[in-house]
Amino acid sequence: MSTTRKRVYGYLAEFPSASALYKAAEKVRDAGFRKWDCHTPYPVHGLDGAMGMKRSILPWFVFFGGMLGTCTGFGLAYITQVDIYPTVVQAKPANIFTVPAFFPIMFELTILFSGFTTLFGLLALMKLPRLNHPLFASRQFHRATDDAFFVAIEARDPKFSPDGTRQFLEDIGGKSIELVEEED
Amino acid sequence: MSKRIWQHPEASADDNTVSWRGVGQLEDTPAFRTWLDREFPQGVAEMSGEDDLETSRRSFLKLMGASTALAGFGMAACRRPESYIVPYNKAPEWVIPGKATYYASSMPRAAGATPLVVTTFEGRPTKLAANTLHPDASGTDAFAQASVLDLYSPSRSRTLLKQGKPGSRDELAVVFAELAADASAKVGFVFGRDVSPTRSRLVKELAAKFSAAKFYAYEAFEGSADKVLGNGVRQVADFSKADRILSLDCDFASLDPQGPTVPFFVRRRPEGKGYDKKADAASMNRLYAVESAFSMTGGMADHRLRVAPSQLLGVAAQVARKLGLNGLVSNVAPITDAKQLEWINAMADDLQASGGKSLVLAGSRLPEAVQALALAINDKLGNIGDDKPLRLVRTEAQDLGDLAQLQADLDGDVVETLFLLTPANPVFDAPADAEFAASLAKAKTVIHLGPRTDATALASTWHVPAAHYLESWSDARTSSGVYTVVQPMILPLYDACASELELLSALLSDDGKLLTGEGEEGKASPAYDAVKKTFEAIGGKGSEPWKKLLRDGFHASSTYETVAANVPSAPVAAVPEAKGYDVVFSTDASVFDGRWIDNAWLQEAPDPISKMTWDNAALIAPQTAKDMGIYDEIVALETWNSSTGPDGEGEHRTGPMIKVSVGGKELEIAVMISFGQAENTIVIPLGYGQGFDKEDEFDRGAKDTGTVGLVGVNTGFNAYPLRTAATSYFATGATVAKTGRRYPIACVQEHHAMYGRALAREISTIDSGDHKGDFEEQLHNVKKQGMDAHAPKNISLYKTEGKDGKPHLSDPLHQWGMTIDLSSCMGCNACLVACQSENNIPVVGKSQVARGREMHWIRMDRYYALPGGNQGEKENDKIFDPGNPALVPQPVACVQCESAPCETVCPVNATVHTEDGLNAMAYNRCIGTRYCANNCPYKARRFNFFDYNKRNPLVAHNLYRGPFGEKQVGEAPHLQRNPNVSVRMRGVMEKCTYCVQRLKDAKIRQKRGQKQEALAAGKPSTEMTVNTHTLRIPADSVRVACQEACPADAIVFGNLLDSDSTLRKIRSEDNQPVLERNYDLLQYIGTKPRTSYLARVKNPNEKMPDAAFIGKATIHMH
Amino acid sequence: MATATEHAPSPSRQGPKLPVLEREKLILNGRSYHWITERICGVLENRQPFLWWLLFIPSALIAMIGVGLGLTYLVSTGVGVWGMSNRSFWGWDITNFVFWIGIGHAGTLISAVLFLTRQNWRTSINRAAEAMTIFAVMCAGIFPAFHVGRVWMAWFLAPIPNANAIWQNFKSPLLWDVFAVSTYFTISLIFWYLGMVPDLATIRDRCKPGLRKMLYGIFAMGWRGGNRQWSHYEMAYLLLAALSTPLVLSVHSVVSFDFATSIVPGWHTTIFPPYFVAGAIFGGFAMVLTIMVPARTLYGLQDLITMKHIDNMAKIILLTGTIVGYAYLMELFVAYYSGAKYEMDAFKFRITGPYWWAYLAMMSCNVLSPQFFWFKACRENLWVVMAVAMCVNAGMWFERFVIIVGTLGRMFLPGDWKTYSPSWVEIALFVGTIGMFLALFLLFLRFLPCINIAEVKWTLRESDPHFDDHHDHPDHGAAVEPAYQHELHSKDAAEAKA
Amino acid sequence: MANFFPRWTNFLPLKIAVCAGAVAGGAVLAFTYYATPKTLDAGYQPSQPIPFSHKIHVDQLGLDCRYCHSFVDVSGHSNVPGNNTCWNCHQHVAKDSPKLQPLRNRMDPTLEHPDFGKPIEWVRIHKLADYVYFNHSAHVNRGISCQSCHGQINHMEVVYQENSLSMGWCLECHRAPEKHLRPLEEVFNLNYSDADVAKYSKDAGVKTTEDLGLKLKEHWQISPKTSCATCHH
Repeated sequence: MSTTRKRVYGYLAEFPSASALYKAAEKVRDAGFRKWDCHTPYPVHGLDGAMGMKRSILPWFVFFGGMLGTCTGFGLAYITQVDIYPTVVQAKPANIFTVPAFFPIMFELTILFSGFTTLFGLLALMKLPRLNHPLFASRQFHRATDDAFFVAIEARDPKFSPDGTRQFLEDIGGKSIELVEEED
Repeated sequence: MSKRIWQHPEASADDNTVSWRGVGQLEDTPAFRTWLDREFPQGVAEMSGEDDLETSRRSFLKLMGASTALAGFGMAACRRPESYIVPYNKAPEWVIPGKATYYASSMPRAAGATPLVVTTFEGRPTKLAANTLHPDASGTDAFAQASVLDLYSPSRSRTLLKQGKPGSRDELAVVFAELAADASAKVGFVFGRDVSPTRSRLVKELAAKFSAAKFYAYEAFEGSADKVLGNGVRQVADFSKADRILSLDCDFASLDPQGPTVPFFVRRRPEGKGYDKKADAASMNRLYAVESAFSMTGGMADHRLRVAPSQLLGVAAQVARKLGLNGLVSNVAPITDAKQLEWINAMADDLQASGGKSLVLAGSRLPEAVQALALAINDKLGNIGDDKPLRLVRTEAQDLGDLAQLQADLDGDVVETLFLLTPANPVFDAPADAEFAASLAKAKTVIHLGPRTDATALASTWHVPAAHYLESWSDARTSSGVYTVVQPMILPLYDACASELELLSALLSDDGKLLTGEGEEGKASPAYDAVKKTFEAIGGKGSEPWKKLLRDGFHASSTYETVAANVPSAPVAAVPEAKGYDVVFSTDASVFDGRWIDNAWLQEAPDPISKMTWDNAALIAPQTAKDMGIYDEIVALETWNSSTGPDGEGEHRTGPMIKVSVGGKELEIAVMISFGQAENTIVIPLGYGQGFDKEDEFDRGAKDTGTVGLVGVNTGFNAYPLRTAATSYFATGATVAKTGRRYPIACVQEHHAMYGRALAREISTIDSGDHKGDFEEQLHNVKKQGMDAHAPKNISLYKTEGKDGKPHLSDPLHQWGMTIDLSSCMGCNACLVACQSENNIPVVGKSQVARGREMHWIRMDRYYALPGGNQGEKENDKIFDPGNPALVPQPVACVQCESAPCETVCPVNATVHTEDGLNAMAYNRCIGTRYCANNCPYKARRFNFFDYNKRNPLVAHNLYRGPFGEKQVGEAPHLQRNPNVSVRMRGVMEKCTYCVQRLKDAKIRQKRGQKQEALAAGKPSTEMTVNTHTLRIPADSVRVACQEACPADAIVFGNLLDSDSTLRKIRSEDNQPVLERNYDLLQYIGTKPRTSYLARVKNPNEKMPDAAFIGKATIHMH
Repeated sequence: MATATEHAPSPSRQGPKLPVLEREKLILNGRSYHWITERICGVLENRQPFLWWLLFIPSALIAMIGVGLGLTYLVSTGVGVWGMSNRSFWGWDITNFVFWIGIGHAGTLISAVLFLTRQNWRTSINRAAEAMTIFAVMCAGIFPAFHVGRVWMAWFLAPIPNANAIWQNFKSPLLWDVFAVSTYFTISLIFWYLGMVPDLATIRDRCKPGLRKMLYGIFAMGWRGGNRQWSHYEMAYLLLAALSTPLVLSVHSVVSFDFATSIVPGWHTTIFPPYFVAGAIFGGFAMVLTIMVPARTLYGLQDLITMKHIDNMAKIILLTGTIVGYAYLMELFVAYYSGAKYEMDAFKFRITGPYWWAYLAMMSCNVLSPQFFWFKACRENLWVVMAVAMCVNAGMWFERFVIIVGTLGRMFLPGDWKTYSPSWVEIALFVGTIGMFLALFLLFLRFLPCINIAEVKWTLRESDPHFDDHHDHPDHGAAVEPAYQHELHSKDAAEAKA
Repeated sequence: MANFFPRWTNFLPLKIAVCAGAVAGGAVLAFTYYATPKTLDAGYQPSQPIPFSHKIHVDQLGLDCRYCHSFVDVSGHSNVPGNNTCWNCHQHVAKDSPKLQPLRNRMDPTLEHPDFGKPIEWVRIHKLADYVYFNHSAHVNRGISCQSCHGQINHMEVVYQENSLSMGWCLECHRAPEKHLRPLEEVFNLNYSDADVAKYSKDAGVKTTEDLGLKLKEHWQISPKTSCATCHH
């Protein structure tokens, strides 16, 4: 740890179990913090409510992505098969009645486009990839992916105060409270 | 995937014309070889000697490399390699680059010439078709179709040989000069059995010039006609006049022609030639066949009796006896088998009842006694005469000695210099006991003229490569004697080639100078002068008749003169009682007597009966094979579970080998089961086994003899050593021993029965009391045979139309369709080979055929059928002869389904429908998923598993060497290719498209004609009247390749929209059956095929004991 | 959530106390979060056992020879080096394709369908099953791609605007296949990768700085395990599962359309899509067992992949095997009932014709062998489980062989009947893909977490944020004993009595 | 414990994505433009062994196309004239032109040149793939002019390929032939324009060549096919 002054990221506090974290999260939420997060090795169910988070908007992205896929599939098939160059195969019509034959591809493209929107929508919502993060500089944060439960309250939060927040975390049962600073 | 560049007419000849093909052009005859050098640098031209072969290919590659490299440096080549257009230096008259030119010619053959129309592109003959104007036109057979390939055959003889080594022309010139100067030379000439008026005229001149000259004729399969009928007399059948025909082992429909065949087949149709009459059983002829193994003719028979060949005389004698000719047959033992007797007597009654309108034909290779009886029977029945079914004619080929006389003369030094001009190969195919080779060695000089370096060529002092009939001037007569010209389409491809007439002319000239191909300074060949001189005597002087002859190909008012029959009266000789097995030395449908051994198309064309390719085998009836101990069980025609036969299937198929001993000679040969063959008879086709190399694992003969090319090497077994002069057609008293070895067999059809599926349908003209009704009712129910009796109607939810509401098959002018009349189709291979030559179909070789990869677009299915089903059910015990099934052929090519299952499954739109109803195949779009072919219910699609066109499939294992394999360039018949059809590369699917190139060409021609007509009328083009009639091709004017080749006229092709077309008598405008006999193959799957079939009608005689079992191949299926 | 159902009946509810059996634990021996991390990461952090090398080196060699050389020879020489003919245009190529693509179905199915139906036992096996899917689809893709006659023209299959102004035929089941299989591969890959991100972060966090850390770090994308990430992540996972479920059903349906939409007797049946999907699940689970049972022993994962997992999979195999058996019989009935000669014969010839042995192998492997799983003793005996799984693997291959080869050799016209047999090139290629599959799977075990670390932790009882509340309100009526063991005990007791 | 990845890596993935997208997009655009027959084939203008000028012969001297390409309305292939066609005039005209030396070498026996009697190898300009069967006579006899495919040859000093001759380009006309249809009398008139229309139609509504084409299409029942077998067999 260097002694030069650095920008403070926030406090990181460990909690002994998922239940403790859950209860702590409820308290942080009730205390009115906005810029904070719980870091857990697995998704703790119900934590969204405890943190006061809204349901993810990802499904809307995917819905429109999927619709785009359906339209692409239909457009691709219809335009090429009926409009541009209709070919006569097995006496099947080359007009709107031939559309049932396009369903498989419309379906597959729906799924494909949905899949891509899920992937890229998720990355956008999670703001990943982000390889460098102040939390990674913490001595204990690596346990967040193993067996530790953390609450991190950011300094950017208007309610944040260097002492008050530390005290608050201690009060709700946080252990190993650490001031996380940004590097460089 | 490409036409080759040099096929483009732009890149064609340089100086002037390519060939002479008419009198008008003779003046301009070019320096052909210069042209050839330029035109085909990789091709035949440079390869005048075997040594050159390798170097020329290498230098070709070098040249190609150089030009590519140069192109790479040029600025222009930044964008693409330069290619060149090389126009003629002096454009020849008549040649229009890119357009086919057609010439009438003919193919000389022993049974009478085949009149032909030859298609040429810029001087290359590519395709043969029957000359339909000719009075004796009767389609073409597979041999005629395949003969064009011989012109370009890589194994064609191309150098002069002296004692088997390359000889010099000058040395030969000395021989000729000496001979020509020596009027007392002891010279002998051996011709074939074909008749050439010019040759006959020259023979007379030769006889006059050379006082000691002797003349002979020899063919391996010559009959005893001269002995029975008289010197130079032949018989010609007119089948249109014959109501009842008895064939005594005479394959007159195919391998043993007795006259034009089409009239016979036309009378197999109850509706008449144009299908325009009401079906009438009385208009049909009735064919009785007595034979030992199935022939094409026997397959057509209404009643067929299978007897061993040694019994044939007994059958003939019984007929004679029944007709009161007892005196003739006093020596022949009567038939004792009551069933056979009943059969023969009933037949004899029928023949007698149609006296004067019946015909008895004995196979021309049968012994004299049978032939004599047949002649006597015909005479007794009043069948002989000018307006009778049988005509005896005198040919010009008279006073020719036979092989025995030749040998006597050779042995007695009567002949010292021998000209072997026969197309046969006497050293190989003369009777074994004659020991012809020994006699030949006694001659001082033997000059052999032939297209191959066969055994005879190598045994002769001199071998002169023969010019192909498409390269030489000659003339010939058809079976009835119509004078027919043989004109060259192209100069001989090789310097050394000479024609028969050129040799004879050289001898007749004072200095004996041998002029071949063309004379000096573009003068015509001496053969041209000789033919013209002969014709002047027949057709009159002046240029008009001559021009007409060249245009039409024949001189109509010239036929043979009729002679009276010289009916034998002495009792015919009896045959000794037969012991052991009879061995028939049969004529082969692929190699004939062995002369076509190097023709890849014929070798790969399956035998019409056995369906075997590339080989011969001993054919044996199932029961006899079991009796011999070759099989533990009787080999069944059909097994209930479609299991593989005891010999395996596909690439694993092998035949057990046996040792056949007859007359002290032995032959080890593979066995194949042959249904419908007489018991105790072994049929061995002749002509195979001419040469072997290190790839042969069966020690079938001497290796690397050089007597056979790459195509014919290692094919089959040579049965000639078993054959003696006395047993030239069949031998008796053979014994058989198993050897335990097995021989791989490549067969295109492994299952021989229809397995309860009414595919190739048959009906009978009589009511045989089996609840199937009379002729009319059976006709009516043709469409309801088999599953079609109870399959529901096909209903489609789809409307077959496009976005604009226009129907898919929108062409209002042409909608193509085809029908194949199974009543006429006998199952020969003419269509198959014709298709191969028209559509650039590659040959794939034996191992690929065995794997099931043959490329023929037409698959000739041949089914055997027993009335009670084929699984030896109880009813079969009741039938007349359970060992004698009916044979029904069924050619299957792409049927151009209107609702084609192949199309919808192609992911890349490579096969789609055209507006005129064709199932088009875009080779260049195909990526080769092969899904279309799986989904084709007719299995009519063929896949290029290898680069058959680029890699030589005939070199062993070559295809599997991929890029390291030997290439085809320079060694394959590229010049035969049809430039209007893409040559397919590996990995693409191909199939029949109704010769779409011809259809397209015809349409374009029609439109051009319409324009010229309108403009000639002097009207502005904007006021031209254009209607359906001006744009539509005249009815039946465009003919597809299989159709024009068919010797049975069984294929009708035409425009469904044209009410004048023959097709419309059979099929309606909307592709529905009109004729009662018409049915769709696999109708229940709803493919709506454009090719449909006409059921076969059998016309049995109610009084015959087997009448109730005739025409029942499919009628009991449901 | 295994523990959720063990909650006591609500206090308001009165009545007789019913014995509530605790579900069997998915993770045995009360392992901690850290133990799980250690155990799973240990697989890839420790030295590989000797057996790994013993398997990997031959597999990789076989793959290189069979696939590498086999394809080189094929493309340079032509499809003719295989055994097909102008009768049977497909043979081992499409058989192998359908075989591999079928196997490729279990992974996504386990991940998606079991996820949606909240089958938590999936967590121990889904990662490996998904990896298997990816590798199986890769093996499968080789066959349709290279079976075409002109591979270099295969780009014709892609709808790319071109100067020829010609397009694909969207009515062709093969084109549907192209779209379905490539979509399936893409989605499976996304699903697999997204599921791995938290675990990659775990490994990243355990790595010392270096290349390894960099690579895992890049692929973990900076995952921090914050709930604001988890929230979206869980939604994305749910969405992908929801998308994959119909996808996985559609892919094998589309593959079955290759046959079902044709007119070939024996192919042209409406039963094919469900029958193929059931077969795919069947074959896929068998392959999961084939691979996981040895891997479990090799890496000592018995506490994570318990006998319950194996028992569940065996039951699914029994169920789907029975469905498949039903489909086989129904096919026969439909053919008989159709009254169509060609249909009836197609099945008659399959059973009794030249390929009767394939039909027999198919029936005994696919229908008879799973019947062992009716017996608990068989389900618990790993040797029996492995034997049945191997049988099913072979049986599913034979099923495709029967459908393709057994049909094409005997279609409509007896004149074209000819049997097919494979060439050594086809055999080598198939063996090569097996090698490739194994090699890839071994590499996967070597470099990636073979069990979903985060999700396995989540199945622990204490992962529930209300775990402690639960202790606050103990359920007095519940016998805290695994149901499975309870059953065993009562059986023992009964036996003891007797 | 410090961050393993430096801070700048946070934007790296985005930057890479943007760059890769730009490169891929650029490659697609470049390929679309350059790798199509429109760019690759059209404009091909090789130099010929004899710099024959269509402009002089057709535009100034008024030779009909068919004087040299004599079989264009008879055969599928439009022939390139043989040397004797050139020689007909050029043994009398422009006798000394050095440009014509290759021709004289080939045709004048008195020169005793080694090339005597050999053809001239013209560089091929318009080349279709081998599996395309284009038929000249089918087009010129139904009112499609040389110009429709070959451009204003009569103005070309050195001939170049005017059109891409790609399948898509062929299809354009096969779907809407009226743009190119003209009276048969005008097929070899390379200067045909709207002004000529009045000669053929008294209908005041028909003003442009396309109007006339539409009428002709109907009147002559012209319905070009677009199915594969039209050109590929």
